[in-house]
Amino acid sequence: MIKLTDQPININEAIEAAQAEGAGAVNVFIGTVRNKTQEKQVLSLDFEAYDPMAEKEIQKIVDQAKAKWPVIKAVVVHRKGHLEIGEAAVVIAVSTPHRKASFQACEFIIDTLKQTVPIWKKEIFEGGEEWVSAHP
Amino acid sequence: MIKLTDQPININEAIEAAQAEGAGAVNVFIGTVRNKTQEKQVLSLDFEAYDPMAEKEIQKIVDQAKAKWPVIKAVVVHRKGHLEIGEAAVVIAVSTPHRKASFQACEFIIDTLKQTVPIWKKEIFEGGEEWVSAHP
Amino acid sequence: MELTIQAFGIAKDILGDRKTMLSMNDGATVADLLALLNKEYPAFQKLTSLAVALNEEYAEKEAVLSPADTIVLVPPVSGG
Amino acid sequence: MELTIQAFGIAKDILGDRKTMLSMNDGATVADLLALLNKEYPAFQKLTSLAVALNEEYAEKEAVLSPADTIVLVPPVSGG
Repeated sequence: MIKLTDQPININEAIEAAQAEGAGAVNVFIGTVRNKTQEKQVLSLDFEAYDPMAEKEIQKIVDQAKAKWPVIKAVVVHRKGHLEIGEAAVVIAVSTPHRKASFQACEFIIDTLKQTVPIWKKEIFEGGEEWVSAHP
Repeated sequence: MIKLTDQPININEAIEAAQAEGAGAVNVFIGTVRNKTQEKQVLSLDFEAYDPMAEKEIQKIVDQAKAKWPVIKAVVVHRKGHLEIGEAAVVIAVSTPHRKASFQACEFIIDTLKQTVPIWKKEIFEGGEEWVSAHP
Repeated sequence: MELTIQAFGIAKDILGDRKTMLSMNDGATVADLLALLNKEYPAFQKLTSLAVALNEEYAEKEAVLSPADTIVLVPPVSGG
Repeated sequence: MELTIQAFGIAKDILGDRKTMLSMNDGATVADLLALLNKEYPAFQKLTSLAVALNEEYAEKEAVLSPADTIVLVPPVSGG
């Protein structure tokens, strides 16, 4: 399951969608909005996504993960729109027969997602805002 | 939070207990009962725990994880008693400021738990049962 | 030819709009588009990177543009 | 001295009960207890390992036993 949503992510639903017969392990990664980046106080976040391409790129990452590890099911849900501090921006859940692969595949998916998927995060500060990673 | 319970594990509750201000990442590991071990069909499982020592040993592992990584909160819930196929035997949730440490600390906790915590798993097959890992 | 360029994130802020029309010679490539953008909108030169997607796939610099393509500017991504 | 030994998992199955009373000489160590168990219950020799916990902590082989201790046999663990 791959989903972009402007509603709060239902973590439980994502985990249940990753459960599978034959799975002995599920690894789940939840990325949440922090109240600080370096020294600045973040008030909230806006995520913008180029939806059709983002979904395709996520699917490519899941396919790569399935080629590398015995992934039974992989679920990737990414939030878009306006997020408050503490809300989940992304939830990834991966089931595998044994535990080591569940950690490796889940970490591969989040690491690669951050490099290739066309989603952009804008941090909103007191008196300003900034697209994350836009400038060196 | 460290808990041994003979009731089904509430995964959502475990994850919520690991959430924390300042956390940008939560990694969750769910170990579930598989329907197969090597070639044998597993019907169900029984977990036995030496409760007071198990809780102490889990606390030691959590303390070690906190010494190695910037863990904000760590939750370990282990089931005991009778489990059916597909039920969660263990749920570990770890929050950290950044994602890499959440994966590393969570994997360290489950790997070490399997080596040191006095909990024993008995697999029940058609016409037999066996304590896991008891014999070489 | 007239090309419609879509932009997201900071690229949208630099262009000032989600969609922008640009005139380019027939046979223009992704590299030509980036050169034009860097010249007309110098703020693009300050970005960590700028990729172009054609029809929902990352494009090579040598790819040739056509008015029929969905052309999207992809500034540094920061999902997750 | 009379010692009460608790056992879990396969160790309980081998002893046939959760708690077992054993007579040992004063000053007996964990190593002495394991030697006695291996002799009286040869099934222990077939285990991958057998540890002893004293008062809820893993004990060294040289640790001296006392009737006041909570003595627990810890066969190979398999949680998670």
